[in-house]
Amino acid sequence: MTPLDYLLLLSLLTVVIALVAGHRSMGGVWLTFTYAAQLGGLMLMAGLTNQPDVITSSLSFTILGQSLTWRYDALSWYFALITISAGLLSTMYTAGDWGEKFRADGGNLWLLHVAIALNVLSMLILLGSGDLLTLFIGWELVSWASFLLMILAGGPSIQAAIRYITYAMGGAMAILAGLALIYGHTDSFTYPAAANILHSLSTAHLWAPLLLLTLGFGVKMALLPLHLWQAAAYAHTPGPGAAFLGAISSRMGLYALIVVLIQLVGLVRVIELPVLFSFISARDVLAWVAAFTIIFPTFTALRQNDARMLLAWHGIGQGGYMLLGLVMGDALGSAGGLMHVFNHATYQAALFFSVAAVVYRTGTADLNRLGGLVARMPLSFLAMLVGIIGLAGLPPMNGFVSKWLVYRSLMLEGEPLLFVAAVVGTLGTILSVYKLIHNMFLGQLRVEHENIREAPWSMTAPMLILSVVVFVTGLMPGLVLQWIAGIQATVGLPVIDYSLGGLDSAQGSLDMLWVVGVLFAGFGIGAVLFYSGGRTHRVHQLDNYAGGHFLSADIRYHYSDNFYPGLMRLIGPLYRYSFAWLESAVQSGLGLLSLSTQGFYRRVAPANYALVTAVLVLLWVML
Amino acid sequence: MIKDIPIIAEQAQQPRRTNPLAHVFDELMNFARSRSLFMLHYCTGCGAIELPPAMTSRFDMERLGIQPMVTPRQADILLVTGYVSIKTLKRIILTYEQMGSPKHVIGICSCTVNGGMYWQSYATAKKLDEYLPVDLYIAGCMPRPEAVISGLQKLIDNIKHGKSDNWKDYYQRYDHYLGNQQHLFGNNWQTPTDVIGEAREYGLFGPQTLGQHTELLESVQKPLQPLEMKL
Amino acid sequence: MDALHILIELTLMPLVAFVVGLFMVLMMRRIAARIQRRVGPPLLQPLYDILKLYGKQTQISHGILHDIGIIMAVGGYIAAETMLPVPGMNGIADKAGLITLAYVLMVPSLGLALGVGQCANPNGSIGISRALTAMLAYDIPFVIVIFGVAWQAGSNNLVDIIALQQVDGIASWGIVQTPLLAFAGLFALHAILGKHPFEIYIAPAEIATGPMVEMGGKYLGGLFVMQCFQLYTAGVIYTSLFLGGGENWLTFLVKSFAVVAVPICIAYLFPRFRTEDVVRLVWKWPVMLGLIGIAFVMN
Amino acid sequence: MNQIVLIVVLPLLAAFLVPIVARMSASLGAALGPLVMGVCLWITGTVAIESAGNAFAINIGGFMPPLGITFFVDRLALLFAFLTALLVLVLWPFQGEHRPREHALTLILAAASGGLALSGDLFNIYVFYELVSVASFGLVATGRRSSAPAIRYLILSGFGSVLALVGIALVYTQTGTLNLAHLSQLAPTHLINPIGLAAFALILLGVGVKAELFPVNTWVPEVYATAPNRVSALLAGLVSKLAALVILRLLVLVFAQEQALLVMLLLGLLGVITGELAAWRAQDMNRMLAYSSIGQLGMVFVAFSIPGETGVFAGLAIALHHLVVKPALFLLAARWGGALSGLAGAAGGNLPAALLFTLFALSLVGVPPLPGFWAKLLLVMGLAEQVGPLYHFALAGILIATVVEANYLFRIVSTLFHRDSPASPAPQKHSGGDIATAGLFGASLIAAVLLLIPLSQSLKTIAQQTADAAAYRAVVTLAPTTSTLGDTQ
Repeated sequence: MTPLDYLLLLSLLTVVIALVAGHRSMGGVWLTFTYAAQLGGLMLMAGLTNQPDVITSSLSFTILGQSLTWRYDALSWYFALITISAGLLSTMYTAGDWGEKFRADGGNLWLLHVAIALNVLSMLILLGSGDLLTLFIGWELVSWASFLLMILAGGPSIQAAIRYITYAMGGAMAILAGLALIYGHTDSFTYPAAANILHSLSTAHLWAPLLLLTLGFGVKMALLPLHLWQAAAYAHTPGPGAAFLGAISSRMGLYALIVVLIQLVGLVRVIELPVLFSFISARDVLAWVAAFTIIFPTFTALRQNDARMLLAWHGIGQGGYMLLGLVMGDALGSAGGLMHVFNHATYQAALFFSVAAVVYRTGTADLNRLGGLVARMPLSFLAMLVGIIGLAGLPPMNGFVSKWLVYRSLMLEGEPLLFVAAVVGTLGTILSVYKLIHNMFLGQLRVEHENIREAPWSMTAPMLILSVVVFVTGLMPGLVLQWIAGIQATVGLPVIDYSLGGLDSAQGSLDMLWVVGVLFAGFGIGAVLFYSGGRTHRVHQLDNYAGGHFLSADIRYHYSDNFYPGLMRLIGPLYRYSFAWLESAVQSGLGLLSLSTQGFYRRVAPANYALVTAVLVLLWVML
Repeated sequence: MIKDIPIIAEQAQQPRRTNPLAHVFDELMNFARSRSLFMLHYCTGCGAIELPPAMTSRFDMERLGIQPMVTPRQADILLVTGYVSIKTLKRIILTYEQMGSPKHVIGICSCTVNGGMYWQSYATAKKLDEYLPVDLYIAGCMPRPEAVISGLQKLIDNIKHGKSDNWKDYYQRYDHYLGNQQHLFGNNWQTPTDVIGEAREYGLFGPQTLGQHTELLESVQKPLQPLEMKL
Repeated sequence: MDALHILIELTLMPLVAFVVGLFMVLMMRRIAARIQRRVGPPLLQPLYDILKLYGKQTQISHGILHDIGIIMAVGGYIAAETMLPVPGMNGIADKAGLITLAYVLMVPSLGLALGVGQCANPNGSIGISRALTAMLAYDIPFVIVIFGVAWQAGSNNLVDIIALQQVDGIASWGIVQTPLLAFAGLFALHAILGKHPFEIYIAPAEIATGPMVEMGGKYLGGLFVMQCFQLYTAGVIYTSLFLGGGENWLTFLVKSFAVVAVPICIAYLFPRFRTEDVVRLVWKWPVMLGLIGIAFVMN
Repeated sequence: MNQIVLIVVLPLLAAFLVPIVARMSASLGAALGPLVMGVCLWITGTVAIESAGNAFAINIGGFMPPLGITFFVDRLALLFAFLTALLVLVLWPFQGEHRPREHALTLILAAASGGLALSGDLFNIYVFYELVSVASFGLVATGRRSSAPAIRYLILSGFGSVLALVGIALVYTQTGTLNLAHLSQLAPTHLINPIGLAAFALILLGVGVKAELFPVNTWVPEVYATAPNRVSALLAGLVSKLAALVILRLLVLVFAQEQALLVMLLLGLLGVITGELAAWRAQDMNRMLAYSSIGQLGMVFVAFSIPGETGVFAGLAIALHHLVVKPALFLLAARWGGALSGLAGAAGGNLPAALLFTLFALSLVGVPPLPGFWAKLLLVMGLAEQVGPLYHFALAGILIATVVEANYLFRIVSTLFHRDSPASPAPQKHSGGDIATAGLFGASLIAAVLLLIPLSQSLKTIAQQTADAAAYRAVVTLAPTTSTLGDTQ
């Protein structure tokens, strides 16, 4: 029994407990403890982050002549850490009042617990895959586990989940095709064999498997133009489920892409691989896909009027930063991309938790039906504030550090357009997160929300924990960067030269301890200046200058709808329906084909062409 | 003509300051106040037409430190430039109460003094100082920019010497002003600003702050409580 | 560099920035007055304004965030000033490069936006919406310029960039080496300052100064302080990027004031653009020039 | 070991006895059929154990091949004989109703199916095939709404039989023999020519009617939609597989040529694509399952078109998987007829059925670690090993079809579990027997997951034995009076 076995067994145990006790009122608490135990199990393997080592599982099969093995290295460890933590916090969130209310509203709490436990288990299995076949199996398990999580809410989530599973199956089949191509060359699914053959393939032959695998794994990452499924699917999942999915689920695609692009093909090869009949390389293609994945979903998020949809769209956009950093291939960029996985998980979960808390209290996430909640739900507000600063990538939160690394890498690599694209994404994010926090927490408090209270501790505690993590890892990015350095050493990337406060190397220096210190010193001075002024008198929100107009509580004057009209008039038409159009074109094309094939089975007199065929065959024989 | 309203505010019962530097500081603040006046010109009537020349190149208020501002929160002076109908007066009071003190009201044109040519009108408030503590009237129909500038300079002098404290009167005799307002607007008259609360908070409470009219106000509708954060 | 030394620098730099900023505000108002054939405010007018606002007796707050917004707006700039090297003082410029600076400069805006949001005034929210859109517009040429300069200098550290430009006088200045970038930067700078024709988000007559609508007393005073810092920051960044920074205090101040004077001289000649026109304009010309500039730099 | 013949004889005998017995005692008549099938099951089991996996041939009546009737018994034949008996037993139609005629038809079907599995010469295959056809017409026609589809099926099947007969005649004119082993000897010299290919094409089209091969499968949706569900289950689960088995035998032994494989590949691929696409827009569950069945059989043919043991292995895996899954799905569909939208929230009324449906759907789509995945993986691996764009094209087609399949199957799953409006009437409940039977299939699917490694190994052995034409010849030609007819021609 290796530590990995313990971990997987613990995870399996969690599923079993969820199955047995998921419907009990204490079930969530027990599950929280088992997730904590999983985290403990993972910590047994913490040594992985320091040296490029591998812990194999004693679980292995030989089937159809292929051996299936599972093992963990620093990369798996890092992703597993995020996965289990996301599961832990989501379950913690569910365990208390949220779950009670969910059940009271007719939700299936048992299934939610089971689904999250299954997701964690399947992700841990995927992360441990030791060959391409186990990778695919794990991949499918993860896909279907998230399908279960997405579909359990019913209502609008069903359409989204079906759309998801269609995309996911498309991706999985592309992966299978890619694996088949590799298998066709090697007759084996092991990583070394695949790496060997991918190294020896000619450019033209490398493209097919590379493209298929990237497309397939890219579906989960929701890379453009395969991104349409994600936002709705994540957003309609019940609160903590959405947080869990948003935090980690689509990052499995990144994990698999790292395995394929970096460990199997080798990033050097990708950087050199030319696109046929052009002067750009595969790396450029990937980078630009990543860049568009940043821009378009981010600006789509700007248009959303549902808080969860807005966050989910951002989840897609932030995935672009991870890939963009990663394909730059240097120490800074890949560190930024990898670190962003952690950072994104932390703030995204905090944001979803906060939104779920608001939904818990007010019953809606519609950005046009909220406002002013900061006075009633200050802790949720705080979590959201920390979260959005992280999401927007501003100092002093951790999102800034990872984005900084990506920017710096783009500068060093001499990619001005990609750099601008990344910044455009960040600015778009700032715009839309301001809309989010403004429409929910700032502005006018509605009359019907006058008497709501802060969410209970079982809900605020996880989001505050996450907020602290977001801040602390922003202050001391070295805490995360040490894991990243371990991964870089393991997968064969250049290793980042980090320090506790960031990095101090020839490629650039960033010391978040100083930056944050100075920033807070500045805030301190600002506060001293401010409070040395006269004493303040708190006024009611209706005591507001409205051109001499008398405001009353029944007037809705919160500016929420169509929040950026100027910008929308300008760039709205550019991206409004373009990708949806693509999807519906495929759909209606398929529908047409489907109808015509049905027509074949329904209308054409079958006897006639059987006869015709026979006659033709006979004629052929005669001649 | 510039009519200087006598100081009617009673000195609040503040402990005597023994620190000489505090005196210097007060002088400095008064000076800064007098040299930096942001005005909100509430253009109720024809007098407003005389303000742009006062602001622009010919007379240039800015050299006196006077700037136009557009919201009461930022403003120090409320310029009421002409006749005040009852409907307008409500807005003027609302706007006035939203200004941060020290704040000053200047009535421009005869209409603000006694109703002027509208003195017979049923819809016009005749004396502005019945409803708001006016610091200064600049009479005339209409006063020319020179008169406006001159009036403002008078105000500056008053402020510099700490003599323009009429705004305190509004707090200290709120019942009086509120009574006049209620007389005009009816018994359910209410502004969103919690004048009594402010008076309490800043120690501007006077013997006549509360009275029968404020009782009536509180009986009609409780003042809006600010939205405190709740945990 | 010992701790005391850096502490002194960190204290002095914002202070200098504030004082210089006060005079820049004065210069701005004086230039505006002169263009309009007025006399303009007296020497200490900006100081009087700030003193008066801080000394207001009643201060209206819409909640804790309203206060925090102002604190963040002022504090963010105070922090940013320590990342801008001035002659003889580098502060923490070498610990936080240009990108960090650019992003720290967004903190005050976000803080202010939060404070305005808490006020629950629709005019304020509209103003913020417009201001953020404008930020989206002008930050793009700004980062293009940053990229170009950093690539040219081979470093994203302002200290290095300044040192490189001071190697041989005017010939090594950024404005001579990379004139297109310098022009794009000036354009972006103008938009960053938010003066005409880019002041749709203030729009006093329509949305009652937008973000500032509920700001009175020390809140407005904080914003006035912020304006000082903003003008100073804009001037110094541009000076450091394109005009070789300051060899000594004299040239430093001359250059900084000159930089700020240019957009202000232009500004009062214009009416204002609509939001989408701001975006359209800024995404077209300075971005194009900046990209061409980068193309020159990178070859 | 010769008692294996009984699995053909006994049901046939019982089929004639059933009406008579039923007149004497209704309950005895009803019990006779299952009893016989049980006996057949037992016989097949014992033979399988006795033979220990070695192939052997039985010459009925002692006539030596190529003249006599030869039964060839290898692992594959035994497997299918066993599955025939098992499936007929499990899917015994008209439970609880005393309908001796239908019982007799089912027994005939069972007998003929056993015969198809065991037959070692082309003519017997044809005879048993016809017997299967007759029995299935009768069964199909028992449905209340199925007279028109049954006629359509009859006409098409009749055409098919004629074509197959012409094909067999062509083969006979070329070689002068119909014994598969003998044909297998002669094929390289006599049948590797256009006429041989034509014969193959004709037989393929003929047998393909039952095997749901692409252009001659137009009867499938209507028949499956209107026939009693247990009959549909038998047809889709069993009969189609036996027809495929015949094609496999012919392909391995007689027509092992490239063009034949190519034809199989193309027709199979077309079946996959048209089937799955048509299923995508199907309006009721039976038709959808029928279309899906066409697609699955298409995959079997694509797999068979891969030369060598790999193809057989993959094809058998898919066929067996389909044999387990599809009958169960038809059973579940029994009370879920009508428009698909009417199924909203059906899981509320019958949770086990909905869960089983989900399980089968997952396996059909190929979700690891369910057996469907491994079957599909075998096919993918087999196709990947082949060179040539056509195989890769087929791979792409199959994978795309899988996506389509996932979409429509899970649309139904989600419909089952979620009701849009509470007003819609809940569908009927399933009969206990249907659920139990489907549960049995589900349990075997789960068991297959647990026993994946031994199962895959034994299936591989079967595939090896099946793909080995030389061994087949060796077994049959062991008979002393090996004819030299081929040489005399």
